[in-house]
Amino acid sequence: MNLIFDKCRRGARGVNPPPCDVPDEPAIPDSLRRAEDAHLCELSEPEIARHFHELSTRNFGVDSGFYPLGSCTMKYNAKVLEAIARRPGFAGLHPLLAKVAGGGPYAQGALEVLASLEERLCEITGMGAYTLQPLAGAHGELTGMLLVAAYHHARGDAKRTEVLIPDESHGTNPSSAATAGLEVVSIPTDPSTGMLDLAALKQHLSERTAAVMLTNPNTLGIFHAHIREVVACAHEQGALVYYDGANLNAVLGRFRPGDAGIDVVHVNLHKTFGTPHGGGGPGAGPVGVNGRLEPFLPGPRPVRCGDGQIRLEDAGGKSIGPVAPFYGQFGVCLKALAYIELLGGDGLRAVSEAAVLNANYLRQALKDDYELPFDHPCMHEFVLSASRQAANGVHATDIAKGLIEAGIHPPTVYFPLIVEEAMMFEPTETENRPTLDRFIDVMRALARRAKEDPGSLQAAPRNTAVCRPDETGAARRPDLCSA
Amino acid sequence: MNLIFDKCRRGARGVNPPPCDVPDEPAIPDSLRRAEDAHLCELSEPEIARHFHELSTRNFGVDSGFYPLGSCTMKYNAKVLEAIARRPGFAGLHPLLAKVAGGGPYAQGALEVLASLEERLCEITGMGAYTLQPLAGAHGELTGMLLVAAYHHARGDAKRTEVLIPDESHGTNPSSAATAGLEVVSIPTDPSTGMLDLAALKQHLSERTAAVMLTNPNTLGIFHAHIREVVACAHEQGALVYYDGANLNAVLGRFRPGDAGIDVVHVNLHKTFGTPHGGGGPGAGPVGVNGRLEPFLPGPRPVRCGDGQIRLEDAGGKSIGPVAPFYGQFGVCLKALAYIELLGGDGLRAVSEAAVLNANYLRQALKDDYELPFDHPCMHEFVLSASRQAANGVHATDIAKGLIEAGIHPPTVYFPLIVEEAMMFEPTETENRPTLDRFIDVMRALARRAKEDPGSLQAAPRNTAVCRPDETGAARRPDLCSA
Amino acid sequence: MNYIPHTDDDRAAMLEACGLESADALFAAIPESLRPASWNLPEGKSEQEIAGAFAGLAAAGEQTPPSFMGAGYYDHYIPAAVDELSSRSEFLTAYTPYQPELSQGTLQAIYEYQTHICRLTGMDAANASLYDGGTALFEACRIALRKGKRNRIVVDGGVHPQHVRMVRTHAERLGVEWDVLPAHPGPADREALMARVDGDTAAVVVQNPNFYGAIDDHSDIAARCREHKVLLIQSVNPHALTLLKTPGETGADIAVGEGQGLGNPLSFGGPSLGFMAARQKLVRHMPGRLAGRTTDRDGRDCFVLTLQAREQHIRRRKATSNICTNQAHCALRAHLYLSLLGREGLKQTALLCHRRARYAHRRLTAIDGIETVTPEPFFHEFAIGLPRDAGEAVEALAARGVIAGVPLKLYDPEHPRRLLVAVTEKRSKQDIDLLAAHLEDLL
Amino acid sequence: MNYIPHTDDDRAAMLEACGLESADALFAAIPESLRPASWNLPEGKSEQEIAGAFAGLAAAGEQTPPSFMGAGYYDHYIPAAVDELSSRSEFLTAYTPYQPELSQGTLQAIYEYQTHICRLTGMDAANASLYDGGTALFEACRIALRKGKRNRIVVDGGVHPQHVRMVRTHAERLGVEWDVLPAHPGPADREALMARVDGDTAAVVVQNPNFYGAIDDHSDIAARCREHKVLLIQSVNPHALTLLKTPGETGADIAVGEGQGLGNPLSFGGPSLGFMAARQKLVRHMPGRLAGRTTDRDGRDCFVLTLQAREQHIRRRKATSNICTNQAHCALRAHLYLSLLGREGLKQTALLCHRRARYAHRRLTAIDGIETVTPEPFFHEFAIGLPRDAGEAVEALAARGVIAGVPLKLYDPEHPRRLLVAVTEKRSKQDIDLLAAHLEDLL
Repeated sequence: MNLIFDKCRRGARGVNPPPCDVPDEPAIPDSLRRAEDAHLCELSEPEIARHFHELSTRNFGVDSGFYPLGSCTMKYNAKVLEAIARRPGFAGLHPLLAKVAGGGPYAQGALEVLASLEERLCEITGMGAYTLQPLAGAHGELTGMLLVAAYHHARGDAKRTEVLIPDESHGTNPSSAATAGLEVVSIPTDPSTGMLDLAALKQHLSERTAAVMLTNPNTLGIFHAHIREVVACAHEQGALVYYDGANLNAVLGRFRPGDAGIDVVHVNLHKTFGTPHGGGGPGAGPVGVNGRLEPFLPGPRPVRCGDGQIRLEDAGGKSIGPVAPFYGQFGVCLKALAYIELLGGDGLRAVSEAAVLNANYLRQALKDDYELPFDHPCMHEFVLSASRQAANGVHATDIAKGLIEAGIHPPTVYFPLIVEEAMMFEPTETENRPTLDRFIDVMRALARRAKEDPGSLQAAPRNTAVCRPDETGAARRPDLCSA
Repeated sequence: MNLIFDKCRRGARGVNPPPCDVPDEPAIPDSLRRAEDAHLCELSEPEIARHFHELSTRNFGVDSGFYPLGSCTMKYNAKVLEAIARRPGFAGLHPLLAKVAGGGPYAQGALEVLASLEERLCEITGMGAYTLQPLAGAHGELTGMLLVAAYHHARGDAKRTEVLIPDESHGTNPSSAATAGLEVVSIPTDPSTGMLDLAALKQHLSERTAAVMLTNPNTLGIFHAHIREVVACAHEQGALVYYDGANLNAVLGRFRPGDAGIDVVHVNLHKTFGTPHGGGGPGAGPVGVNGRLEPFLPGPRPVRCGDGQIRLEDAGGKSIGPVAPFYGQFGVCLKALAYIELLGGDGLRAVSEAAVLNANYLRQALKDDYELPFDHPCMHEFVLSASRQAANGVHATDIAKGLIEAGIHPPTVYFPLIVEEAMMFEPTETENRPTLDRFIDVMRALARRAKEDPGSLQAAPRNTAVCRPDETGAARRPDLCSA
Repeated sequence: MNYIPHTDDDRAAMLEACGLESADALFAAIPESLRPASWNLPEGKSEQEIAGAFAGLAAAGEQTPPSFMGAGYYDHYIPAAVDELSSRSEFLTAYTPYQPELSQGTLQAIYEYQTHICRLTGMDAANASLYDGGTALFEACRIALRKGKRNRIVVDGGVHPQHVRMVRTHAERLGVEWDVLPAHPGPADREALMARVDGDTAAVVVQNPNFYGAIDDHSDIAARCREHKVLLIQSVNPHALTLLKTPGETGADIAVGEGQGLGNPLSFGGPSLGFMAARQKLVRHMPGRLAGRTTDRDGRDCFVLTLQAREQHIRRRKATSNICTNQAHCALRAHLYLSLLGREGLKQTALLCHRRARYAHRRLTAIDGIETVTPEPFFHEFAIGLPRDAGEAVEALAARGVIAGVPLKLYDPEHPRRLLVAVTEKRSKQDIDLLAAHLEDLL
Repeated sequence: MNYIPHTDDDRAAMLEACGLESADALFAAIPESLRPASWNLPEGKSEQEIAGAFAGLAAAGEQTPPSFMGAGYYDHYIPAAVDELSSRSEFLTAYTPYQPELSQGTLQAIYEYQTHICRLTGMDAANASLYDGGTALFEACRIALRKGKRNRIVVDGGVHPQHVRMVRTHAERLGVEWDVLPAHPGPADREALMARVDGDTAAVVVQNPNFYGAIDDHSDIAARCREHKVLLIQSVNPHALTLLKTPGETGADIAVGEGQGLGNPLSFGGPSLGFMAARQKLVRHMPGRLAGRTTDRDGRDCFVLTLQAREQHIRRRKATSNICTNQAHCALRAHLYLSLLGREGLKQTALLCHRRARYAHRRLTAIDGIETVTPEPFFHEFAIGLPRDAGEAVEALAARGVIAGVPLKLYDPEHPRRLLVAVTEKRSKQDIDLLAAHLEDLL
């Protein structure tokens, strides 16, 4: 479809501001003015509504159909959460109101949201304190790494600059460590268990190790049962352990990183707590720590006072400093808290139970048709390989496109990197059995088609508005802006 | 797609009420209870969201594309109107608050909306007073007929039971008159002008005539230039004149029925004032009258008092009685008033200007390819005939299905009844020129296809989820409810 | 101009294509003498100004204290998904589904709504909606008048008085002989009703729970009606239907009612939702739209508006009814609401309303001087007698932060001390206790 | 349970299919010893209860009086169509557009957003968004550090102090030599800045309008930077860009800024929107997502995420940035906002803000004892000096029904009497007059 700019007609008008009610004339000298008006859109509201309506019909969301994108936790986003976040008492609130005397009362409800969410996250993960500032999962990782570095630095242990990271981890883990100025050491996965290779870990732990960074269950959907040993080894060597909460949806009420002695955790509110992903954000990545790291947290943080009021307390001298302009992704935090309160303790446990049940149900049904690199019961997600199909010229991406043809969003493909032709499925707890059964039928049919008619899969999808864009060309001659 | 009931699974739960916080037990004897639970839907919220999402994708609204459905005024529905109507201070208001002392203050804003809308409608149509109670256009017609009958009755002129209605009128006109207990006399259209045949009208006017009921511009999109004469003839004979405001979008600021001496008017708020049609309602059909009919209006009506407050005044003894439970379709009235305030006097004039321009632009472009039964400049809509195409086996309905294939909503077909193979187009003022130009291209292509490949049009649409349902079978063995 | 896409260039080019010199020429058909005598309307405003002005008008309503007003219009909780899904523009901005290929969403939703109404009422067929409970009752009476060729209609004293007034307005010129029994809060007056059912009677109208909240079993009346080929029209409350004997079980011929409480906001009394369901034999007499299931040319299940031959665009003056635009979007909301709450949720909601109403009744009638008016069993609403004018009491309590209910003198001036109290699931025990405390204090 | 579709039967059948006896068996991989030490969370609640509880929390905020707070986060009017269209679930509930066949809506919207940002800033390429203005500035600095192999960054005293703090937090371990000039309200201190631009400098950071609202022309600084191959990073306000010399015209290399004011609500400070645009030569150094136009297999124009080789899921520790999830939905809202207001509407909005700010400045500085701090020309915000503590003044005025602005001691304790006043199109002349009257009365 045409770009919105191609639809513009000079002089067409959309929404106008009110008329001017003050006598003062503009007073910006020409020398400071732009030479000509910015060529922004020129269309009326009805035309714009049609344009964005049409764009929306070319998109696929959770309400559109099954979205088992591994490691992304594409669960149903409850409508009431949006209604809550739209309330003018939250949406219209200026963040600095909470910082001025006299403005504070208007912000008490919002501060209560922040304080309550911190408390709930502490209980859910077993950590001692949280900062809600980190603005996404990767930003949480970065914040966590800054905390780790600050901790060692404060202890005069500045040589600890290495972070040990399993090779199956999300790419953000090494990237976040590097962004924080730390060095990355990759630790292999034990091919027999799909878990972190403990021996290899021990071998790399040293007085240069700042932290071990892991995800549990990991990106293969396998729970590191030996996590206490991992923590013990790290701590013994003076290193900290970072827990990437990307897969927390698997273990709510079944495992808390704090109980295993983990030092730093980040939680992806948008994954675990039902807030919408928005086509790529905003997310939120609060970071929890145990007592020894608390002094390093960014500030300000909400504190409950004796009078029942909540005030903001500035960070102390050890703080790494702010990582966000204010208190984090407040709107996302608000929805996450409402979700937690809706479900309650039992509901959150039920979430993980259904998420893990759904994943195992699929895994069990598909393991005859696709290669299963690690044949253990999985947690909330699992990885298949299209290696058998690849032998016939049908790759993971072709299976993905075949799913698109069937109206289903594909799994994550070619990740984790350690599995050839990887396809990573995460059905989430909000999918019903008929949906899973239909998915199984489609996947089996695709496996048959890969054998019998590989060409047709290589040509898929045939029923979408576009088919297999030229990504190489796009990268070679980047066209990022319409002239 | 499956019915929602076919997706249900026994025991699945959606939204639950809060737990019970009172000690009292239910006290309904078994003899008064239903034998078994109603078999309502049993699904979770995520499943319901998917179902209704999918239903929505099988529907076409104004935001989906061009919708030139004649006589329906399918203009763009401004988003801000919905936001206003959703405000809890309006949406949450119990109607009886306005009727109790002490509750009134909470309803002042809502009463202001009603009072202001009455005032604006009076000015827009030149009438003396309005009732906002009528709940749709046809309900306005019925209310108007009841007013007419009550007027004559009160004057002891009870023999006036006939209503003269042009043969091109909407079917609701005769039907509403009949519902009110009046008799219908059909008046022919002058084939040379497309207007009401004045001679025929005069012939039928008598001491039995209660009213003449007409639409101006009429359903052919032609303005009755002789409306003053029509009114004069009717009044001379002691009859009243009713003006169906269905086509008011054509004449805003250019003609007011009140100025022509019209006695009763109804206005379709949902057509003229930009409120959404909702897939078939709610609409709203306020009725305006001149002074002599005002005592007969339903009550209560809002009245501005000296203190700036608005109170509800009950109807007097001549009133026909209430036609609605309260004050009409308040939510629709609210949106209509906001629309009027947004556009203002100049904006409303511009609406009609653009609506008429758009219609004439299309008419001009299409008149060589399709039969134009009345070749005069039109107002906001016009009627073509597919009679030339019909000679080749392609009927109005086939042209309609061809438009569907092209992603355009068809015109109204086979109406008005006086035009063979009628197709009635109303583009409205919110359509831009590129949309009209594309429509012209598509219509011309359909005319060519009707000549060159009539079979393909008889088979259209080929790209929709369903194609030409069996309407005869549906009516013969009505299936109105899933077992 | 707001919402008009044309630029000056567009306008000029289009006028030229039409062979016109100016925009005024578009209106050449309107004689000069008919140009408006006045056009005193304000200038247009920006969206920001209008949104602000209407926010101002809504502000007072947002301060409304907890309210026990009902009388047919109830403050039930509306799940967020009702708003969110029903407001998708494909539903909201569509017209009546005349073109089935582009309207399967609306059509299937109506068909499912009809099914939901049938299952709630225990009847065979339902229509796509009517304007409100009152006009639904009028249309039901018209069926009886048309069908039976009789012109007497008997109305029980428990039927909503405003509905009775509306029906009488609408039927003013139809030569109906009305026999409306005196208002009374308890179960229908059997003796009076039975005596009136005879060969001249077209229909008997009853309501359950009645206007005063009382629950009844009208089976005996239905039997008597059947005997005399009189139609029994029962007006019902949709939440109560999850608990009570249905019109189907009762033996009613037509069930009607006000469906606002099903996911539609109070909205100052409109839009609301009239529903109607009837026995199979009456299907072709039903007014309004009907969605029917059929198959398309390729044999696929699909939906259409059906039995249109009854309707005014075909039959004109001979149509069963003049109703055309109805309350389709309110029906969609009701269907969403029924789907979301579902079998168990709606019943539990009804039970909660009922239990809280019983609690309220016990608390209020324990106050000195307050008398029971509606006898048990009642559903979620009841009338009580105060020792003073109920309107004054409501006013005094409003000042203290609770809207106590509806003073019945609004409907029946002979009983100025009666107060009608409705309790939905949105009124907590705390709200009820507050009402009781303030009322006790006041009296 | 809320949002879990399984019935008991479903659960049993699925467990059986998995060969498991109980749901607990699903968690067999977690050793007993690792089971939670505590799980003190309340019971789940109904939607009605939660909606009510959060309505209660929001109530206080809904009473906020007219506010002149800004400091980078502005209360602009958001057209209803922004909410309505952006909240369509196809946009809202989608993931990052990894599968272009199912994501053309998001991808094209991002591409169009990038184009809008380029046209506003006069730069060649923009990315799909960053978290906020502060992190965008950090990422811009990283480009300079990586590109120039130099480690000194010079920051003008007009740059948002919180952004400076954030950048320093993030860059703590990157060995940057920071040279942050003292805060000052007027145009950049040429002499100081010019002196610091040399062969060791990676970047110079300036802001326009600066934190105090003052407008500047940084072309001379840009020229000096170019001479020494130093990158000029300019932080800008998107509304002001419709009026002011653009980063492109100025000669800046990277433009960044906070885009919250473009159709995103204040939302207590988040989510907000960081935007970044740069010269062509820097495209492959840009962090974050980029949507690019290409063609599909059938030659149709379409859109994909591109230059992913820079990103962490490919490059892991060598990625240009760790940013992954960004603020896509906020960018969509910004694009909608820019489209709806458009060329003329946004400029008129900016002019209205500017004119009202000038009026406010004139009114306030006419009050005895109030001094000008930000010199003219300013855009829509200015600092003034009060004769008393600004925090106390804000507190006293809040009690009178107006939030006077931001006391600058929050950022700069050395100036306790300074107040920063922002004026958007939502603050009418009447609001300004009210502020002036109360302030005059107070002082």
